[in-house]
Amino acid sequence: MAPANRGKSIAIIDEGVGPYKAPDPDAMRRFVRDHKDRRLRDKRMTERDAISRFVSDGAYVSYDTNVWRRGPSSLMREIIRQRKRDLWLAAKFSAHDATLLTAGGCVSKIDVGWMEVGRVITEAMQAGRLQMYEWTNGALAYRHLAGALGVPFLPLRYLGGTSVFRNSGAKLIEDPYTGQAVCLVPAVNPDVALIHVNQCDMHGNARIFGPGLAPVETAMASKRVIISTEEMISTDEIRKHPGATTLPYYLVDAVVHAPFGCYPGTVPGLYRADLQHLMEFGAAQLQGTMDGYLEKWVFSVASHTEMLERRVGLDKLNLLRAEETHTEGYYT
Amino acid sequence: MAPANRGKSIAIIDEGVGPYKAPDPDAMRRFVRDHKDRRLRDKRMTERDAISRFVSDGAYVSYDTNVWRRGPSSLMREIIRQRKRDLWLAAKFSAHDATLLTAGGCVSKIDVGWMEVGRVITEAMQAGRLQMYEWTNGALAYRHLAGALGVPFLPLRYLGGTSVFRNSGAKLIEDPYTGQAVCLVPAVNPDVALIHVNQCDMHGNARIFGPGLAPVETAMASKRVIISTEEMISTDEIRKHPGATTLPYYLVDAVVHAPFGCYPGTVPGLYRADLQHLMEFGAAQLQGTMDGYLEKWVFSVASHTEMLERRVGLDKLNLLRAEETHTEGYYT
Amino acid sequence: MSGALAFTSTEAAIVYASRMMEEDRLYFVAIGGPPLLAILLSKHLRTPNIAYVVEDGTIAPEMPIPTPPFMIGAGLASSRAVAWTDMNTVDFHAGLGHLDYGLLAAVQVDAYGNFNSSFLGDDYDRPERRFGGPGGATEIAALCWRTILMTRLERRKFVSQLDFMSSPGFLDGTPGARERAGMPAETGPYRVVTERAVFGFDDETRRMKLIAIAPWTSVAEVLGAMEFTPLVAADLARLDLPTEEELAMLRANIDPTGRTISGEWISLEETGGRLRRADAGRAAGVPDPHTARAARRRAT
Amino acid sequence: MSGALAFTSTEAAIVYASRMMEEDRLYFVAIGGPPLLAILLSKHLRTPNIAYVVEDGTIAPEMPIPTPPFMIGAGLASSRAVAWTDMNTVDFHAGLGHLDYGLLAAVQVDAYGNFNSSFLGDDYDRPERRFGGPGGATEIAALCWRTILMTRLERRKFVSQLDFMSSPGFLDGTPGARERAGMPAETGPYRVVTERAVFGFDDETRRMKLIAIAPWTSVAEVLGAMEFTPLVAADLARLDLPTEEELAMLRANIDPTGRTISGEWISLEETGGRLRRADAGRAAGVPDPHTARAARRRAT
Repeated sequence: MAPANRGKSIAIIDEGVGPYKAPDPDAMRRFVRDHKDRRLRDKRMTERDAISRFVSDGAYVSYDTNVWRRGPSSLMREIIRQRKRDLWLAAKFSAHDATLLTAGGCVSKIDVGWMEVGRVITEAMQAGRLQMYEWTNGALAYRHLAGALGVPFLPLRYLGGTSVFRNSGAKLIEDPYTGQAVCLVPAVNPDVALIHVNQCDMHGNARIFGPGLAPVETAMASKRVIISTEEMISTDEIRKHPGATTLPYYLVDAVVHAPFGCYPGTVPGLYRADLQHLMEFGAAQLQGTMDGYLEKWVFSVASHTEMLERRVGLDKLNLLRAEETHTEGYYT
Repeated sequence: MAPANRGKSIAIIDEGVGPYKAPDPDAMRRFVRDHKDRRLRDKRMTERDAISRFVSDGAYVSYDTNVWRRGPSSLMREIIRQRKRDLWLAAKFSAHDATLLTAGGCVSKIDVGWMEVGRVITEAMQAGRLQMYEWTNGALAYRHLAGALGVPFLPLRYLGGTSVFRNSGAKLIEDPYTGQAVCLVPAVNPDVALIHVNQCDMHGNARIFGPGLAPVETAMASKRVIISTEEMISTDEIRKHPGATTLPYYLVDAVVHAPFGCYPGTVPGLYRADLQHLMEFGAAQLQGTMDGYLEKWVFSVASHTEMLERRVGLDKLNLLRAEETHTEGYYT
Repeated sequence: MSGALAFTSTEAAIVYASRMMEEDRLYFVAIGGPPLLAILLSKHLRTPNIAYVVEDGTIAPEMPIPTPPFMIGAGLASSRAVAWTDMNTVDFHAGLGHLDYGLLAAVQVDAYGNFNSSFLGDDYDRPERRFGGPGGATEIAALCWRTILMTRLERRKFVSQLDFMSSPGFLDGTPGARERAGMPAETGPYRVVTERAVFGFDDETRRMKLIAIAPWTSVAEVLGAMEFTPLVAADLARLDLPTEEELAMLRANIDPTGRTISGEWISLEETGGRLRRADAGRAAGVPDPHTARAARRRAT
Repeated sequence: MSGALAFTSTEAAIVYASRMMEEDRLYFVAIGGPPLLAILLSKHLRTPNIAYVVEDGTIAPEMPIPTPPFMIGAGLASSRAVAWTDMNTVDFHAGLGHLDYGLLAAVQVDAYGNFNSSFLGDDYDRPERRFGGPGGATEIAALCWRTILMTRLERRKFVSQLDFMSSPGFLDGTPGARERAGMPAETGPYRVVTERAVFGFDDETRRMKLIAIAPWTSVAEVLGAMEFTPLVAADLARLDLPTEEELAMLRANIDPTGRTISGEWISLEETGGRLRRADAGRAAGVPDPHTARAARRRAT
């Protein structure tokens, strides 16, 4: 049967010229079919195993949220510890996590929405070691949504006319339904997502409490998903409250039990951020002593647990828990 | 600055030829700006006021879910009672609600995914009183998502090649990112959404427990949103558990307190469906006595409350509650 | 001769579909109907670790047995799921390739596994008979890796030309037809299951192929009950009769109300190891003189 | 002469922005920074019923005062919200037209209200100074009905040509420029607020227009602190000094750590009803002989 409208077309008004991770929904599907599991399997492992198995050099890495708040800080330190290289980060409302990974020599590209920027990032760019690609927080979250929907692109109503558009992979087209201009942005399917959660069972059924950036879209869009969790809970508990589940098991590849996994940031309702540590980091960046900072907090300790024991200490940990007095909406 | 790629275009491979409610994101925005409220306002009203104020003849009406499960049955009966006319329904996994509204003479068009179909629908079509437009459950839920995102269309990877596509407003285009064929479906912004929820405060902050079709997308996409709720709760309770909120107040126009609002269907965890009533409905349709059914259950009673009192009775209501023994995940 | 000698056409189809369920796989079904029953039957008899996702957003529930009456309107049907999401979310999971099999019912099916759930007649606006609509079948048939269809074997159901293509099979059967229509690669119909015959699809031509029949019927009878002529596998398999165990589980626990499993009764009689329909006269499709003889040949 | 005589440039900008907040409106802000403080100041002093949505998906929270230190990493900042959603969801709410005002900070702004939050320099890949990036400002500036920008009044900030356009104002100022770029109709920048001047935009030309100045400065001084020349309103308004009440609330409750409100100190002295900067020498922008006289004229 002949198409009713052969020959019609949609005008591309303008296109950005920036490099971007190209979408390939069928490749994502094949990966899911061949490398992910539909059966309930025990996915618990150490941060070392999770990072070495699922984060390879050159990988496109997305995380949620950031080192200041409910972010996978312990997994990021393990990436530095294992000296991963040439990573491409999705910094959708990132913090100084991108700075740490860059200082660790792990990063060569960053899709940026917003992130903490200081000497480390600026110097890496000026030295040509780091390439930034400008997006926005919303556009990056939205590109992850596109990846989560399994489609190659999504339309959106901003970016057009800006320098961000000009340097991006976005396109401005004439909408075939309204005749008005509308932007398209390409889907992104990260090679791996790092997501820190409040509770998770051994299979990867995970619960997140509180507002978030795009944990669901990020997990769905990513080929591999590494969960770090404050608390391990039973699958029976998961099944008793299915409405509380944020991510179902089949999206998840690894479950790392990591109490204080966001340290020095906060997991609201559990522990507050360690402002003293954040100042230590800030000073190290200003004074150009990031190597010393990394040696102390990453390389000189074998694991997250060892860092907590030998560098933070139980008294500090107890203090951070005790001073997070506001638990309403999270655990009460 | 001259576009880098003037003259490029995206091929439209094929287009459906069916009528559909055309998307107009800017019209939706203007409506929201001029007719919806950003302040916390007491929106409680009777079902009569809600329907007479916000459902006009010819309106495109969407609802979630359906008369069998957590649907806005009392609001639908009020639509029939007020003899609304020429409605266009979005039947994304509908039940016999579309049949009831058609039997009541309220409906002239249905976008169908799936719905209960019997004599009433078939005869209305054969008599030319009812026009159906074929979509699918997913495509209708997805068109609501497009409406909720504020964009004119979304791409999806099905419909192409089918008779559904041919008779729809979908388009098959060559994806400018992968070069592969991909479908586009137009957004829908219903004139009014009817959504039955478990709990709601006077401002419209609403909670839904259990799986759903697309309550969030439907509420966001619709110009007017009428909530019927099993239970009224305080805004303080809402603020104590922000993570439990399904819909924020500013999406909502009316809050109708309607215990047993889904009757004869179930609200899981609260009351089971009244199978006896469903058989009465089925028999009325088979025997062509829908007028009698509507007289008994709609026209002869002034309100939902009166129907519950005079047609159902407290004993039956208590029984339906008592026999819904499974509350796990909803209220426990 | 093992197996039951009396069951409904629906029971037989459910049993044959249930035997195809693969352990550890994830299935996508609509809310209620024979496909869901086939999954539940297999889950409780053979494959405890299969999981299913329901169109309403329920992920991997553990519905207790006996199942609740009016499943489609029972909260218990969603109980003990690992997650309660919504329709779009589970469709996205399918679109991402997480859903191995879609299990679906069809009103009409053609030689390429395209099917109709919308209406019968020549005029969409004036249907002779109108059905519920595509439901979620179109997305499930497009986005899951493989689709298993369930229907009755009747001439009016296995047609050369669908009255309406609600959902896609291999479309016109040409290579890449689904991809050209915008569907994901390497997907499509896998099996069509009926009460007395099971079909697959030819890897090249994408045409439906008869791969197994019940012991009480014949190839000729099966072909006689179809408007188009499918390919016939050289190594045609024999479908063992539904067992008493399967039927007992189905009737006592999977559909205790009997509402869904009702259908045409098939009563078989055995004489000297020969199996035939006691009610052959009421057999669906075109009367086929060879039936009894064919069945006898196959049974010996 | 009422009002305080010593405050920081940031405090002044926050106070002036806070006075623009309209009761019962819904605002969209990033997590932390002067815009959020302006909203909190107004909410606690003048407009208890304004609500705001934060980029992280927090809807209409009621943050207690004194506000927590390191707000961006404090759960308390999201407390008593009516809903906790996510970034995409609140962006969609803005896209649907529910968000009246976006309140944003800018590094560089041009005559049409386009602004830069990305970097300073000629080469994107080798920035002289790199900033955090557009954040959510691009979507907020595109999707909210009106945008209010906050920045310092300095020549290097009010530029003829942005080093990089992170977020849109009226683009090139031609009619329909935003719509042609794919943005929603009837949206755009509304005000640009600094420590000593407030700007609007001309309805026809879309060019920035000076509409109010502080009593201790002059039009000439303001224009001297800008690379481009804005229009000047005929009915130029006078910005009352920050009041002791506003500054007390700001310092004690809205930013008790003082981290965000720190900035250049502005100290004023009054002699015979005449108001001038005691530290005029340190005034930003080009030294302007007319300052004192102009201020005197205006103050009398």
